[in-house]
Amino acid sequence: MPTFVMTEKCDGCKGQDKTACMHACPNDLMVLDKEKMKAYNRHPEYCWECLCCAKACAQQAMDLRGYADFVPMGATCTPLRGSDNIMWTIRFRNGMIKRFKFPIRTNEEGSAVPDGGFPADQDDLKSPALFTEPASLLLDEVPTPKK
Amino acid sequence: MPTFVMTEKCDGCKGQDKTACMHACPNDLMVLDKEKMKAYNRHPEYCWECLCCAKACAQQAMDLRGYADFVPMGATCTPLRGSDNIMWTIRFRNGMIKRFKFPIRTNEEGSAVPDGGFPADQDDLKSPALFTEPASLLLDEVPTPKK
Amino acid sequence: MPINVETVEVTTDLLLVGGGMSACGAAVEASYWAKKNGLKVTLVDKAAMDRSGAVAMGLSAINQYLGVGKGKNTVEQYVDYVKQDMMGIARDDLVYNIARHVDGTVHLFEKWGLPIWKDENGDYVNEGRWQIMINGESYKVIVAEAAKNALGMDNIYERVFIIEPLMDGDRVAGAVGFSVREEKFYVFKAKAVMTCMGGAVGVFKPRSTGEGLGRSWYPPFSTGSSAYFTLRAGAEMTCQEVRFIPVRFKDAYGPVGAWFLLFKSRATNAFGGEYMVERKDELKKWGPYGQVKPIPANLRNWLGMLDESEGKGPLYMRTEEAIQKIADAYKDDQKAFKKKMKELESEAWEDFLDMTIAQALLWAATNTEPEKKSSEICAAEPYFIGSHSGATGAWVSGPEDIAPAEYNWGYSNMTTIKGLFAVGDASGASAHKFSSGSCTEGRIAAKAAIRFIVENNDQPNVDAAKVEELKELTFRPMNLFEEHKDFTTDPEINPNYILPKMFMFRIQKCMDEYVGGVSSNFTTNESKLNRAMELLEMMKEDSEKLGARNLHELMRCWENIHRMWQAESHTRTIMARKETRWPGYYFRADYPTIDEDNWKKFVNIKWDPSSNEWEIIERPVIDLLK
Amino acid sequence: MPINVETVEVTTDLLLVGGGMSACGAAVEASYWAKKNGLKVTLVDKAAMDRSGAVAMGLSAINQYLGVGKGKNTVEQYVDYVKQDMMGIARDDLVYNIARHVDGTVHLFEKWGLPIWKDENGDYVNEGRWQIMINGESYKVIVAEAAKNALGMDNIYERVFIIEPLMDGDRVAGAVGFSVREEKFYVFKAKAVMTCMGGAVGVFKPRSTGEGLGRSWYPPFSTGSSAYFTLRAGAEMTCQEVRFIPVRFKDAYGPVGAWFLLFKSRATNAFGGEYMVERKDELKKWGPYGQVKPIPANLRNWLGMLDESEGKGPLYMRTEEAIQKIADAYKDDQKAFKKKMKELESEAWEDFLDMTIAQALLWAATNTEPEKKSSEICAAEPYFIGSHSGATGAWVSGPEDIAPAEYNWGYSNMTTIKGLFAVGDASGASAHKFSSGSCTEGRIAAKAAIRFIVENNDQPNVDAAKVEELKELTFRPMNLFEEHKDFTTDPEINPNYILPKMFMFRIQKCMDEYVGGVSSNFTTNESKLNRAMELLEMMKEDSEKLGARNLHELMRCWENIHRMWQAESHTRTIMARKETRWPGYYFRADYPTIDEDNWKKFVNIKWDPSSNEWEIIERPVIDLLK
Ligand SMILES: Cc1cc2c(cc1C)N(S(=O)(=O)O)[C@@H]1C(=O)NC(=O)N=C1N2C[C@H](O)[C@H](O)[C@H](O)COP(=O)(O)OP(=O)(O)OC[C@H]1O[C@@H](n2cnc3c(N)ncnc32)[C@H](O)[C@@H]1O
Ligand SMILES: Cc1cc2c(cc1C)N(S(=O)(=O)O)[C@@H]1C(=O)NC(=O)N=C1N2C[C@H](O)[C@H](O)[C@H](O)COP(=O)(O)OP(=O)(O)OC[C@H]1O[C@@H](n2cnc3c(N)ncnc32)[C@H](O)[C@@H]1O
Ligand SMILES: Nc1ncnc2c1ncn2[C@@H]1O[C@H](COP(=O)(O)O)[C@@H](O)[C@H]1O
Ligand SMILES: Nc1ncnc2c1ncn2[C@@H]1O[C@H](COP(=O)(O)O)[C@@H](O)[C@H]1O
Ligand SMILES: Nc1ncnc2c1ncn2[C@@H]1O[C@H](COP(=O)(O)O)[C@@H](O)[C@H]1O
Ligand code: SF4
Ligand code: SF4
Ligand code: SF4
Ligand code: SF4
Ligand code: NA
Repeated sequence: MPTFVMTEKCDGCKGQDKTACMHACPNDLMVLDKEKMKAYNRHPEYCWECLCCAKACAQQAMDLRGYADFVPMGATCTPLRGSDNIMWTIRFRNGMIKRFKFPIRTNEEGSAVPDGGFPADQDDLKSPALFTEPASLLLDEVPTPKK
Repeated sequence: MPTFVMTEKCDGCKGQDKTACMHACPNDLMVLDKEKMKAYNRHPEYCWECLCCAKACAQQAMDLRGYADFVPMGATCTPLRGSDNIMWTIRFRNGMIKRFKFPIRTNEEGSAVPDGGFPADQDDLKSPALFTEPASLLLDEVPTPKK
Repeated sequence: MPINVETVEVTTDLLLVGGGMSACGAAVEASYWAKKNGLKVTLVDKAAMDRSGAVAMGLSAINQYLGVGKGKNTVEQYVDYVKQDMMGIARDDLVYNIARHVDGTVHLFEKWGLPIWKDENGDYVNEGRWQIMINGESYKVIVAEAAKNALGMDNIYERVFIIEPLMDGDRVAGAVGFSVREEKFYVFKAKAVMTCMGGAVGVFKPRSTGEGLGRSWYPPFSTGSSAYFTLRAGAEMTCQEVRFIPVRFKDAYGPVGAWFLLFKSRATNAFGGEYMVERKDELKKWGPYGQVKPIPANLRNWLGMLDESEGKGPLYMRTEEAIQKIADAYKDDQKAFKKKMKELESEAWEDFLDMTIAQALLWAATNTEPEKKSSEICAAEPYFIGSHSGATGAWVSGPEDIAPAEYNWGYSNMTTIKGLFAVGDASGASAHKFSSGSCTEGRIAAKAAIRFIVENNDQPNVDAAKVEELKELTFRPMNLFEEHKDFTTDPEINPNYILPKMFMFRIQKCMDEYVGGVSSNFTTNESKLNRAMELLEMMKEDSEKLGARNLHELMRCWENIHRMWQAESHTRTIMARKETRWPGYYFRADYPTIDEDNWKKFVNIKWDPSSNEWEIIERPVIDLLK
Repeated sequence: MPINVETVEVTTDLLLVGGGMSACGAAVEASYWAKKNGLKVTLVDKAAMDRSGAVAMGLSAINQYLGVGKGKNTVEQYVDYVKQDMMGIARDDLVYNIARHVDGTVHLFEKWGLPIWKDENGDYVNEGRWQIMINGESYKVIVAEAAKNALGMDNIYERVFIIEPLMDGDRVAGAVGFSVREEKFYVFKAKAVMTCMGGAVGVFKPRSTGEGLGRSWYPPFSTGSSAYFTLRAGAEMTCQEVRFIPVRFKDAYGPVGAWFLLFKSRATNAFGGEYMVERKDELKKWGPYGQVKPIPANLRNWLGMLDESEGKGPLYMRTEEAIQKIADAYKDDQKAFKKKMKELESEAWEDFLDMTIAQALLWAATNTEPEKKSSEICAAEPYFIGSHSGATGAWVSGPEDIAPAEYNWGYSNMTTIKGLFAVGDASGASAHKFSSGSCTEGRIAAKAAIRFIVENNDQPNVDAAKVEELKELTFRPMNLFEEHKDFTTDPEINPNYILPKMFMFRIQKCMDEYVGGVSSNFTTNESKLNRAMELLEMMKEDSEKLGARNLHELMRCWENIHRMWQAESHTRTIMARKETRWPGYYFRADYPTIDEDNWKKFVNIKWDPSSNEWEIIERPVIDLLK
């Protein structure tokens, strides 16, 4: 199936109004059970297995178990997402383990500048040039069709 | 969907150990919620819409609403099963009503005699004749292949 | 075992497993002979007998009635009909045996209280040549009543789900199961056991996959227990490839028999064409069977499917045309016409209200009045049922006085396992027995089983350790669930077990896609079958991780294990038969034609409990009537 | 209204509805121009922007990058590629406009922190001619960061689900929606509104119908809100018949791009045959489009589907062969070979881990090492997405400097409704924009929208009574549920309302069976389409009886109403186009060939809010580059 929450590891994000997993899920599936202070995936059948929730959980309290209606049991695929890379641990059904590490960004979180440092000095609302253009195109002007 | 129980009408078969609907369901779907003393269909997706439950309910507390995933809403098909006939009230989606009445048995409940009154005097375990035969066949002997 | 389960032991002589049409026939017959011989008969059913099995809702026709005693048909004619309808693959001895007794059973039904339609002369009203009309809402209630009256309620265990056979070497010794109402493990010890647990539905993905999942033609509570039980005993199975796919009213699966036979309706495609007429030539490809009348059920399917594949669907049952045509005879008398129309309308509705209420509701929900508007029909998903126009089931001995040596090893309807009998959907190669024939077959086998007991009257040995092991196995899903449920915050998503509903979907998806279900247009080939086997292998391993939250769900777990075994024996057998013999049921794209020279034979299969290996066994088709 | 709902009013200048790739581009661009002109920009998303929309999981490639500034391709070449790939039906002006700007957007991505693969010369690594490789796990996080930094969080409303547009006569005036976290009704009033709510998934029945329902290639949270929003405003829609069916790794829907383009893998059938080679002749039937390179996506599908229909499946991606072939170049140096194999293995896994984790898990769960064993591929179910190789979306104005008069009514990407813009999946006839092109289109439209506001700078009128009516409508499912829930003992089975999951299944079953989904082999005809319309009509009536137990389920209700409208406009448009132009996407059995003479044109459709009537409008395809 989809993602699940390990009872012992989840601390309900210490009762914050918005837990990390709830915040992340693009499909609004994660819910905090306020009585138990534990999160759960409210509708496995709508889960995309995108792991946005699991990647966001600081407690590593979430993991994935493939859709029960077609994925054989016993494999895992666990992310550990850091500030500039992500590490994956893949366990095969037969027990084999593989690990992979990939970069995820080249700069510090939060530091994306909208104009990307390109000169943003466009002024003409009617011209086809966007605000970073033509510089960001690495051209002198915005192309128009050659007929 | 499948059958449902009307909250107000169900009396939980007065708390008997086996309610009529539970007793009847060939798929073990009807359950009595003992706290509320009300029955419910525990798994609509396995319901065959055979109405064995509804026909058995003395309170007329059950009815049918077609499988929600392909039956348009608003129609009903309600049985009233008596000792020798059954009456059906069919309401169309457009409001039209039709009623039908059919016989269900020709004798009194409980009165089925295994040998059906045919002479049951067979004695030979090795012969092909069953215990009511050949009389019940309306023949003088059990047929064998003509080659 | 963490959960606290009591063991209940029941010792008997003949154990009837199941309480449907065939079991009721067996109960009635066995009671008579048991009494004569001082033996005990016990019946166990997972549901309550008056409403258990395929006839729970009722039926509107009895599909096997010959009228031999009334001079209407001969037994030989029926055998010929069945043999042709099954594309040449049937056991003449078995079909004959049922057919020669069936009328008597129907006459009993009438005595028991079943209303059978009569014409002005007091004769039964025929639907078709072999079918008669009934007011069958209480059909099962009535038949079960006779069975209960014969057996006595003390000998009946309801709501006990049977899992496995108990064995004593090569002889059956009983069966184990559990109550779905109390935490009780049942151990039935018997000298002979009869499998009457019906067919298998839900092995293939149904067309409706939401809430309407439960709306199959054959009931969702036919879950392959018969096949599992006989396979696990080590019995040889036959015709495991001969699934049944009925054409049915679309979505609610209303049967077509009354429409085709009684009302004589045509079926046409979206362009008004009649596939049974336009595709006549196609029939030539399918050996002698394409030339018989009635055209075999699978070939009728096939012609319609060809239309569908070419995008000529929907197919329609032309109900309005059929009704109008019948009423036309009265058109000069307004009053008679109106009366006839009312009568026909009532008959049309009763047909469904008696056996497929959902279809009646669907008419109402779509504002469909059958006398005014056609309804769509289409091929259902594949079912396993030895009693209708499919033939899956155990390979059983034929009757001494008819069966040739190859088909006869002692007692009628005994499987290849000593003391283990199979009837109704549970016995193979004897299609077209239906409700009446199944009940009749139960009677035949019951008499043979009593004889077997009389002639083998020792109580088989049951290994106590084995029983303990089976008990452990039976409740494993509940224990597994208890052990692991708290690991995750939602018991539905837990890597340590799989709940039965998703396990069922897993079987269904595999079968649908690789073994020729709806979404693969009923087509398969060796590569697909091999892939199915790989997936089934993993499923079998994972079935040990089934989890159950309660007794009801425990039943669902076991039902799906049963389905899985039916799936496997089906897949293996389709693989072994290297031809396409039943287009309309399935098509092997790698062997797309019928091959009378090499494959006019049975392809049987057997699982060996000691080696855990499967074996394919070819058996001859012997024509007894030619 | 029994439940107590607060109304929150937000007045702004430009409202961006959605927070995905196109909305983020729009946010970045609009912020710049808005600041210059003293205007306010507000964005509303049903999820949280860093992980919302189709790129939530990440991507492993950017599929539109031309490298014009680096002299690699011309914009004209891209337009030609797209036009051919779409079987001649595309808007050159729109495709051109996106293509001329897209490189700049990709360069911004790199500056924002996105790791793009580089070769030894520091050049981007191409996957195919137009595609470049990225380490894209955080692609959306990074792009959303730039958008948030541009807009400021004060101008962003997350977890607000938008339902309907607000109108002032023929001009859009805002949008209404509700919070899925608190009982709040949102009324956004704006001078211009941009629809960026992505595509539609779940309109057709998916191949997996159990728990794996959520495992679609495109996300299950793309629910047709864009199409609904523009339709309900009365905007003209285009290419509503041009659904997209991608070929994907079977079951987990892993994309094939990296395998076909980067690894240069072959696809073969169960018999080892290569359908792209063996079926070359079939391409001749499909006009000039069968002869171009690359062969159009739908025709690639079609050739594979023909194999499947003939029972030659499964189809396999020959991963092991492809990897071995690449590594072979290193085979004389054991160490280099090993290193290359490790590298290829890591690339293969990253491809899925970056965008389809479920596929990586499926490999592990089936013990599949891609360098050792092939994986099955198959056609997915139909999706509605204007940004990949499908073209559904709103009919929008082209750029002033390129578009001919027929395609130009003012502002770039403005729909036929004043002030209403559409981008990304929401705009039609401009396929192959993908993530980068969608973001770029957002930027283009944002600039145009600001200009529109500057030139039409009055706040449209919003009728307070209409707002109240919409509020009532919005929460009706919750009120209906509250009112009736106690009538039955189980809130899931109640005749007074329908819960959204079953309603979704109802849409999917109808579309699957009648409008050419998986189980009807992507084939339809007029009779089937008519039946679909009848069923959709009843669905529309029944949608007024949707019930919701909570705010989350209320969102599900509305998502399905949105899907239903996408279903209807699709069905109507397929009906109107009387030819088969995109075999592999759908096949009209009653018009089985392409008809260049009569149907090389757009078949647009429009719903009129005042008359509640639908209208089909034919529009010319104008070639700008020849
Ligand atoms: C569902 C259905 C069935 C039919 C029809 C329409 C419809 C809608 N049609 S028409 O389409 O042609 O219209 C036919 C018709 O009109 N006329 C006719 O004669 N027969 C028809 N059938 C076929 C007959 O019903 C069928 O041939 C017989 O019922 C077969 O009898 P049998 O083989 O005994 O099976 P069963 O289903 O009746 O009984 C099974 C029993 O086993 C129990 N059971 C199952 N698993 C068990 C387990 N693990 N443990 C304990 N008990 C466990 C069940 O509870 C039940 O008691
Ligand atoms: C899922 C997926 C997508 C792609 C791919 C693989 C996979 C597995 N592939 S490959 O297959 O080729 O491999 C591509 C690839 O590698 N490279 C590439 O460039 N693009 C690929 N896509 C396509 C792009 O992702 C796609 O073109 C763009 O994302 C389209 O952008 P846009 O049109 O903006 O849609 P969106 O999904 O990003 O955003 C939608 C937003 O709307 C919100 N929303 C939706 N409904 C709403 C409502 N009612 N109210 C409020 N908000 C509401 C969403 O939350 C979201 O913010
Ligand atoms: N078109 C047909 N021709 C001959 N027999 C049929 C036809 N349709 C149904 N039957 C028979 O009618 C009975 C009921 O059929 P069904 O409703 O299909 O289960 C069975 O005996 C079928 O074999
Ligand atoms: N125990 C049995 N199981 C299955 N078939 C048997 C059995 N005994 C006899 N037969 C049948 O009799 C034929 C000859 O069997 P045998 O004499 O055992 O070689 C076989 O082809 C079977 O059809
Ligand atoms: N066989 C192919 N030939 C040409 N282009 C392809 C092929 N397969 C995929 N693509 C392109 O590669 C990109 C990713 O494809 P996909 O993974 O199918 O979404 C898209 O731009 C596709 O059009
Ligand atoms: S993010 Fe992790 S710790 Fe926080 S509520 Fe979710 S599962 Fe629990
Ligand atoms: S895996 Fe994705 S869709 Fe599933 S719960 Fe987590 S965030 Fe939501
Ligand atoms: S039979 Fe009727 S009254 Fe009795 S428990 Fe069932 S629904 Fe309630
Ligand atoms: S309709 Fe039939 S299957 Fe459904 S709950 Fe009632 S008795 Fe059970
Ligand atoms: Na198909």
